[in-house]
Amino acid sequence: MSDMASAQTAAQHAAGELGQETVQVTSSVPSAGETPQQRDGAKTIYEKSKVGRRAFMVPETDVPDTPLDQLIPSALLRKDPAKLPEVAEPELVRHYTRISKRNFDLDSGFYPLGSCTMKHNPRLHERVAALPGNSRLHPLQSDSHAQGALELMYNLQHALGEIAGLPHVSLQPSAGSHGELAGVLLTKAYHEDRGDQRTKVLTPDTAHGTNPATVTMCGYDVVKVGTNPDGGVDLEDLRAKADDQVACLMLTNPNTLGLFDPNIEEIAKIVHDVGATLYYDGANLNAVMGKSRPGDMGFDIVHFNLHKSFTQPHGGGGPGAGPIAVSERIEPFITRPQVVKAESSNGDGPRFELDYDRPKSIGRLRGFQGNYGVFVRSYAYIRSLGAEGLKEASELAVLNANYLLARLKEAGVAEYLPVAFDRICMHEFVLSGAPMKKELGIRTLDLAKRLLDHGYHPPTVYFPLLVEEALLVEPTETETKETLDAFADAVADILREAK
Amino acid sequence: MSDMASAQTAAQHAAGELGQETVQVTSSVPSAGETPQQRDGAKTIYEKSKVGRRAFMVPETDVPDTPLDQLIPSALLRKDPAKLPEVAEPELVRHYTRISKRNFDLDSGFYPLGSCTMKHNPRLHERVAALPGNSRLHPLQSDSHAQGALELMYNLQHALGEIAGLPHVSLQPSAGSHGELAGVLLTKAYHEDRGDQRTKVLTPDTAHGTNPATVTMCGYDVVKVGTNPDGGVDLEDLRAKADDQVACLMLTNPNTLGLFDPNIEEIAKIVHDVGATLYYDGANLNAVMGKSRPGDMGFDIVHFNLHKSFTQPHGGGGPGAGPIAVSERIEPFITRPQVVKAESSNGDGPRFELDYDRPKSIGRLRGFQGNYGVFVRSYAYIRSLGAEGLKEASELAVLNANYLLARLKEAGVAEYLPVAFDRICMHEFVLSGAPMKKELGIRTLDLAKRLLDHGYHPPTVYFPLLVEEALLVEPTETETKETLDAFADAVADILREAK
Amino acid sequence: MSSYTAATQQDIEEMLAAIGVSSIDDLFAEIPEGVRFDRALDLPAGKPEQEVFAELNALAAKNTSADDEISFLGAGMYDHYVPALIDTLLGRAEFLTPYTPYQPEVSQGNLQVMFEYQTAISELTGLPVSNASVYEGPSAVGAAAYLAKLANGRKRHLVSRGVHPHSRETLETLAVGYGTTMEEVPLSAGITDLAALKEMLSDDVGAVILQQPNFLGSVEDLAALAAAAKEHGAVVISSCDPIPLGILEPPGSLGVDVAVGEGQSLGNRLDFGGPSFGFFAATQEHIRRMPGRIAGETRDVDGRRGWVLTLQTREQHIRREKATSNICTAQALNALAGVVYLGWLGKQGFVELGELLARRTAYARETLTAIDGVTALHSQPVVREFAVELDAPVEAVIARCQDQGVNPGYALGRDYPEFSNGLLVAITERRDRAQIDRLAEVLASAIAAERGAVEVAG
Amino acid sequence: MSSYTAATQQDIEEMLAAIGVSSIDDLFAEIPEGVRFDRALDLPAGKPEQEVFAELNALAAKNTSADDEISFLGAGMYDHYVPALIDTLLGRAEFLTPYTPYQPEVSQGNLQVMFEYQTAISELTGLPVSNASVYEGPSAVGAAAYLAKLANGRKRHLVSRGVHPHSRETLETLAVGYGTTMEEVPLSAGITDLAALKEMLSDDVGAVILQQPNFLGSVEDLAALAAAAKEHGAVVISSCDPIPLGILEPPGSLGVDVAVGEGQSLGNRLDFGGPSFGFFAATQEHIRRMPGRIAGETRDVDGRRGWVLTLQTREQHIRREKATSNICTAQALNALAGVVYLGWLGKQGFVELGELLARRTAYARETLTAIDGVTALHSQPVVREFAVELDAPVEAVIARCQDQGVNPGYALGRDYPEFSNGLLVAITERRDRAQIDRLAEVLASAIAAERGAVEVAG
Ligand SMILES: Cc1ncc(COP(=O)(O)O)c(C=O)c1O
Ligand SMILES: Cc1ncc(COP(=O)(O)O)c(C=O)c1O
Repeated sequence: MSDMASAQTAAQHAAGELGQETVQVTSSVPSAGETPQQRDGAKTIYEKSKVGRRAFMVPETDVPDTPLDQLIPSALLRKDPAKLPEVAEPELVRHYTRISKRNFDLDSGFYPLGSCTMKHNPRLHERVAALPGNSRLHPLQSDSHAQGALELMYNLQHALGEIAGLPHVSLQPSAGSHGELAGVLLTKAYHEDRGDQRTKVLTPDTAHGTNPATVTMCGYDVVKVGTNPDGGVDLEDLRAKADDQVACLMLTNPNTLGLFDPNIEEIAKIVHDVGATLYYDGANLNAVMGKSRPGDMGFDIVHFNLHKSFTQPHGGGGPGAGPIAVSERIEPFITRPQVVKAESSNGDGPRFELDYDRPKSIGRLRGFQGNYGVFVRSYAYIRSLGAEGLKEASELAVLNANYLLARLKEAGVAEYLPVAFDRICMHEFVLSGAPMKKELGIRTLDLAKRLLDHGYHPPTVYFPLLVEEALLVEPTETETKETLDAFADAVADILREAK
Repeated sequence: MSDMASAQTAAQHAAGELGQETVQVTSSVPSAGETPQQRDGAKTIYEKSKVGRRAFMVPETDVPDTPLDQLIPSALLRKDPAKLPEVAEPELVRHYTRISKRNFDLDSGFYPLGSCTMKHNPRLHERVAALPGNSRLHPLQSDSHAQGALELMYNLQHALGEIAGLPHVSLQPSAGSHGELAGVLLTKAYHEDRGDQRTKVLTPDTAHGTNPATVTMCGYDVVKVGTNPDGGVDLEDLRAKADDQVACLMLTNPNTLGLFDPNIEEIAKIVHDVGATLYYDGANLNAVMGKSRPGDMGFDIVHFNLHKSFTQPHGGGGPGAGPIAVSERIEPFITRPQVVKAESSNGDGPRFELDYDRPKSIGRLRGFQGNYGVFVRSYAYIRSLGAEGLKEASELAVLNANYLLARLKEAGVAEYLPVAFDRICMHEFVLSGAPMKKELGIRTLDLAKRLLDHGYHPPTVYFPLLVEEALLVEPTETETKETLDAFADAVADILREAK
Repeated sequence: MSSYTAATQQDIEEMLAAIGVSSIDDLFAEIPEGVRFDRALDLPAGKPEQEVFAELNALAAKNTSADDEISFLGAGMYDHYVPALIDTLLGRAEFLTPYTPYQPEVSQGNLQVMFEYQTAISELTGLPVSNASVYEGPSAVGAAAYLAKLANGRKRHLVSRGVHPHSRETLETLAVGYGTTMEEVPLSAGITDLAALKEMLSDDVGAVILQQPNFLGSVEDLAALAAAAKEHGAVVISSCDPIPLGILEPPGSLGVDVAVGEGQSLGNRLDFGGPSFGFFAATQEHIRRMPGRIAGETRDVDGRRGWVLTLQTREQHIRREKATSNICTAQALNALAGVVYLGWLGKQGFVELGELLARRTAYARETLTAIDGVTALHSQPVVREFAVELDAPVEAVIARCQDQGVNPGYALGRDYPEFSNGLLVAITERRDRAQIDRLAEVLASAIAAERGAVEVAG
Repeated sequence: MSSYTAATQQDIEEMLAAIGVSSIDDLFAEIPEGVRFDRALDLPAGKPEQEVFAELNALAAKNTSADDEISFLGAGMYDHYVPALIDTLLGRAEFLTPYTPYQPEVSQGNLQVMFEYQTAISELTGLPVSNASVYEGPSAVGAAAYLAKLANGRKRHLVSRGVHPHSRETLETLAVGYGTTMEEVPLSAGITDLAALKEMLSDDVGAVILQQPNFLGSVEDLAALAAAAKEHGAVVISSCDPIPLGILEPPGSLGVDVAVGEGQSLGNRLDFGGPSFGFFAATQEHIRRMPGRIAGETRDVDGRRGWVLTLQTREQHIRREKATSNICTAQALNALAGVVYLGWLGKQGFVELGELLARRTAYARETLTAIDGVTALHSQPVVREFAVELDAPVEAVIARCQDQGVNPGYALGRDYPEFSNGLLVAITERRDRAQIDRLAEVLASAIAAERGAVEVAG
């Protein structure tokens, strides 16, 4: 999600001087086994090196011990070895174990980071992903020796297509933004195939930053569409801007304000009427699984963030996966290879294959078949929950968000942190810290820091840009009512203490 | 190792009132993601329960759904369900993750707990132990379907026998004390087999508490042997007490003072001359692997603590394993079953078997074949290090201990914390806090607490009992010189601050 | 070769200089020449991690694990599904690597785990006091017998023939140390013979030792057995399989004084028999005779709740030789798996699991005894395991089944010559109806083939 | 069915009351009827953990993994040994579960990891600036081309035919968006044809894109190629296999401006192709055009060292459409594996590993080309992978070898019709001499059999 404003420019060691600015690290979380003095150091693994130490032992040279320059011309050989660390295994383990304790993690506390869907990461998923048949499978293994993997991918394609309400799925993109890239390139291919050269892509002013960035990378101009007083797309503005130069409208629904746009059918009509495609940024899909489908809303292309709604752990910034689902008219252009199912002639049951023979395909966006390890986890999740469970997850995500919102509307909070759009929200909602800033002199960022002291990861701050001093709160369905209550109490306490 | 004196009697919830005393928890380590207020609660998982919550989903009843009382007489059926927690998986994970952070662990900091050999736990060992061929192997699988496991056990028996210098090994005992139990029962069987009824077992006054406890459980009387001014066995006292009623002398060498007893050959002679056995408590084996062997010193029975010298992680109090190695004369009585190697007649190579046919055996001390998962780890360790590596481990353990001792003899420390016996130590050494207590008013326990604040696990305190205000320090070979230096500096700092 | 050490040549030289010696050998000078080990250990050379992995991987591959066949083996350890979160939690360095919690300030996590574990065991067994774990099942039975000895000093201990053979053998071994004698109470129709027990009982009996369900899978009438024992003041000890305690009346409600058992089936792997844990629970009157450690609740100086080891002066400190047991390192990590597993099952799930197993066991018993050549060994109520007798050599039948990828169970004849072709079949939630049907199919044809073979040979 | 949720019926009712609605459906009332989804999703019902595990275990068992055969497959991903400590560290919730480090106070661990990772990549590539990871190899090549486009605006990009086919295809796909065109520089004798490159170069060429070693395993003369490109002011981009950088001169020292590559071989699993990570390093002049995140060192208010994300306003904030890339979620956890792996190898080990692979590769090449029916496809220096041509249909030969438990490598003909029976053979430290000899044996007999089969058929 959006970066916090305090992440200021600072020097990158290896990058030389970029100008070193002091960042405000106003609170810090102590970790077990470390004193303040020790933390102070924040020594890197390089600084813990000592010449001659090592962990790795190289296997014996069981082939002729030919001098290297007889194998490779000396000019190509490295002169100065890379200055990698020199440490023994115990130090290596200790170093990374210790610094790990300087992170806040989802298994230890509430993490209501809006737009990020920090839901529980079931550990079954790690177990199945680690099975040697998955984790030790080479990506170029022949189809006939990778039937289990291909079947899993095929089944996942089907499941995602059903959830999106769009029949054709490519699992290839590596994250949400990569899915966006695929989607806008597909749009381009679609128009060009029809001999239609378009120049613009529309994005609402509430959009996530990756949307306009993607548009630019695809050679289109970004045109912003406004938001109406209810937090939805400003239909007038949309109508005004939707012309035959518009290739696509990129939207998320519910949008980044956590609101479902009730005009979605009208929006789709406006966009389709000018021959443009409608793109669904799936970051907020966790609100509507089994409740409403982007395909049914009129979207042509959808991306999923498997690291959001489908429990791939975020890993401190990845890996993720950003599969896309598309409508019939987009299908010819979809990335390749695709996993297809062939009924075998000999009655052996179905056979799964990688299909490269897709002449109109936009091609590849990366190597191999995508982030398969992520597919395994998400597939395990879908198999665990099933149709009912997915729907229930969305229902409870929305229930949790509305409950937390109700709690935060209570006296003592709402005066300083009013909800930006006072409607039933979906899986998340936006508060505005503007009154708090004005009346208590506290910025949203200060509140965020204080929440850290209370043991909570703060919500997303300063996004969406539309709302002043925004605080975007997404509790997810896997939190208990008790946790939500405690969080609401903490916010109230902080405001009380500030008065 | 020995319990800290401050671990006072307190009430056990389930046990009802035992008298609640306030224990001095003078410092505490904060953990990431938790505020002091939250920690305050220290709620149990039971207190986080809510009726109707659950993690486990029971598989479908795919057989006739017969009412239970038609299968089992109602009188035998449970009336009130056990009050187990009712929580969903996310809370369960979070609860235990959070409380885990209230532990000090070896991967995060120096842990010089004397007599416990807190050396690095290589993670390779966890990987090989978890292989399904090991972790999913049923203990009653037939020998022919468990050849890998039996071969591993056979090889481990051989390796341990070689390290001990005693040819016959049983892996069965579950920890050091269990090995002691086996050893003293073997002694008893040995004497009784010769028609010899003996009544006493000798233990030095420096012995670990498990030694006398074991003796009692085996129906012998404990007779204490004194320590001479050099920290070794008082030979005069030993001679005086060694008579034909003595079944055994239990000894560790190096002893719990970290000193190698140079009179070991004489001790062995005295003991053997009265027909008694000599038992080796292997808790301190980490000092002498490949340097000196208990069998060569004259010991009849040795136990190993695989969770000390052989890297089985301590797990917060187990699991461990306490294999024993014995001499020829003890062998007929060894626990059963034993793993034996049979050359197969059909030229298929050796076959490994569980041999139950041992008529003089003392029998079993537990179910199945022992803590096999621990054997896998220790075997991996032995295969990683080999003969040379094991020797090097002991050498560097002794080097690290002597270096740390040298650093602690420096001005400002030795006046208050003198070494109890000023000799070259082995893998550990004992300081006495008596002058510190007298001159600075600080007890050893206070020093221990202050070390916690500096990010170190304190050494063992108040053991061995012989030394006033004892501090038993065992750095192990896997710590760096820098860590030892920093620890010595921290001790000096603490004393300086106390002045 | 690796020793996971960091000392470089330079480090070593600096350290030797600080110590004031000139070589590492000088540090070992105290070892008399006669006992110095001069040659290299006769062990293979060390090798890199990847090669050790490859070697141990190859060894493991020689074993037929419960992943490689459909296994109905039980007889003390059971193939229950271990949820993945247990791996994750047990793998945390914070749980995996610490020593026994001697410093409460930095061990509150482990101490709280112990406390929660004890509470769970008390709930399961219906007994108010639990310790923080002992080694495993049979040695727990042995430890219970020692408690009885400490409690009443009587020397005759009676043990049911329905108790696990490993437990009975362990009792025999330890009795030599305790100075007690073990006498076996026979079985009748698959359960402990109450009449025979009464016959054997007298006021010199210190303990009566039972198992629930017994080794043949039968649910014992603990109440009746305990009542008989109590009449003579004997301590009643029962080993219990914890899983069926979801549906069976807890031993504490039936007159049992000490309930112990093997904890493997609570979230622990098979591991070829260990490590797992033993649990140990007793009535209030025995609290000061409990072996091992007990965590208790306390308040710190600021009045905040905390946890400590209690009753710890017993061992190793003041009255060392008067200790109630010698156990020191126990099975904390395995007990952690146990309490996490029970929390995962939860109050309802624990009951539901017991019910499922009882129904599947009934189905399996019915299905198997319908096979020509298979008869029930007894008709007592069963909950997760049952015994049948085969009309063919059991070991040969097992081998035939294993060739078909099915391990039908444990051959009873190894321990019970009176049931030479007895087979003990265990059911877990991983053995579904299809697998039970497959067992029936394979077993039927193995028996038929074996009978044919016998006829031919005959 | 599970949704990992905790809300009980009572919770739900209380929450609805607090919200002031009467049912959950009321919360979805904003969804217009026309787009409400009224039926159930056409997906199988959910099931308990043990059954999901069993299903996925069965699927995984249908794959032939690198545990199941001796595999010489490479071509972009390699079967290196991943040390166990990586599993442990990556499994820690503290690394596994956080989001991208937006709150520096509670993300110092991840930020420091990024910083250390960047340093390692700079060391490997000899380039001063590294980002904190991109998706993977080929898309990193694509991102580099975008950097070139931003840097000089030129539209002609030249890409060597020695670049991985997946990278070339990705470049083609993205060029449509960038508004650039891709032209292929041919190979000659297994390496990029310098003369042809010079021929194609002119001042409208924005980037020259190379790979080291190239897809056929040849070590390219990067210095010469880069010099030619530089004469025309083109940005020189090289994709690099990180492992041979232990022994090969780093691209930064040879005139390469942007070095990118696939990070899988640094401590990541094969995972059927992902997730792994892409690395991205460049010269100082390109720092403000780098895609993705960069962690930098800073001081906090008390003057203590700390770490933050730098250059972050580029995306998503101020100049959103001017962003240098759209990447957001990257591959932090995989990059962590990379830096831990490099720390594990260490300064010396990294060199030793490169040397071992070079020697084993030389041995393998010699051994294989001694087989009747196998010839070297080129004679360029190789370091971890090499190409041969078979005198028999390569796909059929591979199938025969796989039947013998050996996967001999990748069939080049799929991507290079000109080498229709080419085979690309990869070596790692896991493939020892005995395995190479076994490959030779199996390959020889497969070729012989295939020739026989062809003759018979012919
Ligand atoms: C609304 C929205 N769109 C797109 C993205 C980009 O997704 P990813 O980080 O998977 O590339 C995000 C991520 O936070 C988002 O919140
Ligand atoms: C000297 C000594 N002997 C025996 C033991 C008992 O070993 P275990 O804990 O493995 O039962 C210990 C344990 O600390 C010890 O230090």
